[in-house]
Amino acid sequence: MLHTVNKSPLQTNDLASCLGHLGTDGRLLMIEDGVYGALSGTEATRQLAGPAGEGRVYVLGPDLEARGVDAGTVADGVQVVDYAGFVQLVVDHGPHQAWV
Amino acid sequence: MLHTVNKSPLQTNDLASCLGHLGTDGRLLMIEDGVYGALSGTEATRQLAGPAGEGRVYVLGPDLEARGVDAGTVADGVQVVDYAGFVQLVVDHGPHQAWV
Amino acid sequence: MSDEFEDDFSGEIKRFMFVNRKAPHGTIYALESLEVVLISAAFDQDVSLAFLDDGVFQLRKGQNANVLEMKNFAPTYRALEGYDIEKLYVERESLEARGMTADDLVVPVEVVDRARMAELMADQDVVMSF
Amino acid sequence: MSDEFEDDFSGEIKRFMFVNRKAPHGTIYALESLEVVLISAAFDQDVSLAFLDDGVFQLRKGQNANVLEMKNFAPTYRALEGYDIEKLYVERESLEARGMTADDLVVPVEVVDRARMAELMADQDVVMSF
Amino acid sequence: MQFGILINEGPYQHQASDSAYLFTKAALEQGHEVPRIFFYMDGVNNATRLQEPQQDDRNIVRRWSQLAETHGIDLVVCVAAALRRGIKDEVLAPGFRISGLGQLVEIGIQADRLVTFGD
Amino acid sequence: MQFGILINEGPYQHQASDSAYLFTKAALEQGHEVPRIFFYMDGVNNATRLQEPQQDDRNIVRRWSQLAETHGIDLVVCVAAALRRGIKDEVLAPGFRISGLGQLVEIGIQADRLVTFGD
Repeated sequence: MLHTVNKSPLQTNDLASCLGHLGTDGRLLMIEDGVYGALSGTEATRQLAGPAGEGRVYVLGPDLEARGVDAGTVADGVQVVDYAGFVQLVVDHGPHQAWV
Repeated sequence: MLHTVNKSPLQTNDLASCLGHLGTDGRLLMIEDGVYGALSGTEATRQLAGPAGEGRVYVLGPDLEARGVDAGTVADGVQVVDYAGFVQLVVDHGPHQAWV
Repeated sequence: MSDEFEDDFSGEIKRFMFVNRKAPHGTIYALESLEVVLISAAFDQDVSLAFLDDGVFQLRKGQNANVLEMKNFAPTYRALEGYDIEKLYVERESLEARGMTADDLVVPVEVVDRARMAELMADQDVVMSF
Repeated sequence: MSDEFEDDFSGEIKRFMFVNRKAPHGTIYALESLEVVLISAAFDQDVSLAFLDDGVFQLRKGQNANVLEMKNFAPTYRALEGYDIEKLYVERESLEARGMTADDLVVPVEVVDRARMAELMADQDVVMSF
Repeated sequence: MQFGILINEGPYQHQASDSAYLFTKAALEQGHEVPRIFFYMDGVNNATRLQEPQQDDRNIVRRWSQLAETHGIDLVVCVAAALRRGIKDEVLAPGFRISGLGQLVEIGIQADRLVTFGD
Repeated sequence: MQFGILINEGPYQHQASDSAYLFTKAALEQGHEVPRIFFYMDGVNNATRLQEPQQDDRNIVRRWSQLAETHGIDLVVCVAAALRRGIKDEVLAPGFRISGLGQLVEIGIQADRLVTFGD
């Protein structure tokens, strides 16, 4: 299953709740204001570390760039994808669950 | 200053941030989904305890009733007001700041 | 509460889960989730509802949104059984964080822990999250 | 960016604070806050801006919302000085929680701690919170 | 006392406009004045006369129009926010008018209190 | 692969409808099909032809109409959500039609994936 989170982890509990339900095979893609979860050196970095280390955490590049977060500086293990990559994640790991 | 919080403290950090800026004289009124902050025995109860003990924390009764929270069971020190009470709080303690 | 009926729809059966994570009344999400659930009943799919985080407040007893001049839709959850929608899962950790138990809810539900909820989610064909 | 000008408005001077707590682009709040700030300049009030919580992201350098086909309004904060809007307060604790410092921001600001921010808020006549 | 009201969200989706209505009604009942309500961002969607809620639901737009008529409230819709959302004179409900953001700053200055409802 | 898209928020206020548009465009460019986009709750506000954004801003409604025309996408607006928000046939932009919630469940069944954008 592909989970998307679109809220900042500093403002809501959506990322934390999603991570609690990611299971052993789920993938997480952070989009919109959710991309702040990819900032390194924050509380979110620690929460994400496990699944990120397993290559199961992604962040949407255009949303990073819009917000001035350099794709080269995201937390360890978080993979940057574009919209085509977003589509491919839904194809490969669907169904999709939006943690709105 | 009268501060209002309209989000659940279990879903967002708005209540926590508001409490961090209440100062020594500010009043807090919880409205809409913010009224869940008045549930006793939750994490919010602990956060609110200081200003509630000083009589500076209020919750909007109609929003409690709509959500099935008995006004008699709210956390210690939290005062229940109706819309007329909301208006009076703005009169007595304005300006108003909405922690939207 | 339905806009239409499509009883004659036929096709494959999919596992549909409606995930409810928001408190009622502050936004329309909870009400509109319920509307889709009711419509889905006409399509003979394998429907389940999940309530977690603030979504558990949707099922809280004693709600009376009429005091806000708003629709009081909580009683409608009790009608789901009549539509053969009987899989209602509520997350234990979410209830506990809110000082609630299954006794505080308007309908009988299956209380599951977070790990089990994650398994149930992963087992769906279609997830609509509100 | 303004809809109208009211340079001839005269009256008492109030202390207006615009409180910005939301990240940019995910919602329109940040952009629309800036629109009101620019209009307020024409009214000769005592205007200040507060950035705290995710609001500090509004001032982050290097934003380029054009990649989303959206307006890139961050450079407009640099125009505020030309409107004599010079009181920009940014909360230190909010910056730190996001791994940021004043060097990461598009404009010079006054970094204040939470207690000072609370004092500044309490000292206003009108607060518009976005 | 004079209140200005700012509404930043549309009807039905968020409770903001319900809360603003109940607050305004209570303020008027207590003898206060509400000279102007300003509709900003999605708040402009409170102003369309085309809306037709279900029979058993509240009619949010009509409530505003009636309150404005009874109490002489100036219901102002932000022109830029309205244009980008398709709220124009041709769909405006009674009592609403479209104007600029200056009307918001002005009521902020003139009223004793500005009360904000949003998300 | 066939995608159904669900949009629950209106244009400009939230990024949801922008994200949905960019996702849909990318899916089509990769050779996938998007037979239907369903607009629910405030999402129905994406459908008004009266909207007129500023010159330097994107035109969200027109983008949908053009995408639908080029790729034969069925843009369905929920009737109950639309009625209570004043979205009616008389203000509908090209390519949109108003129908019931059954159209959402149907695309959920028929498509390989349902992708949701909301707040």
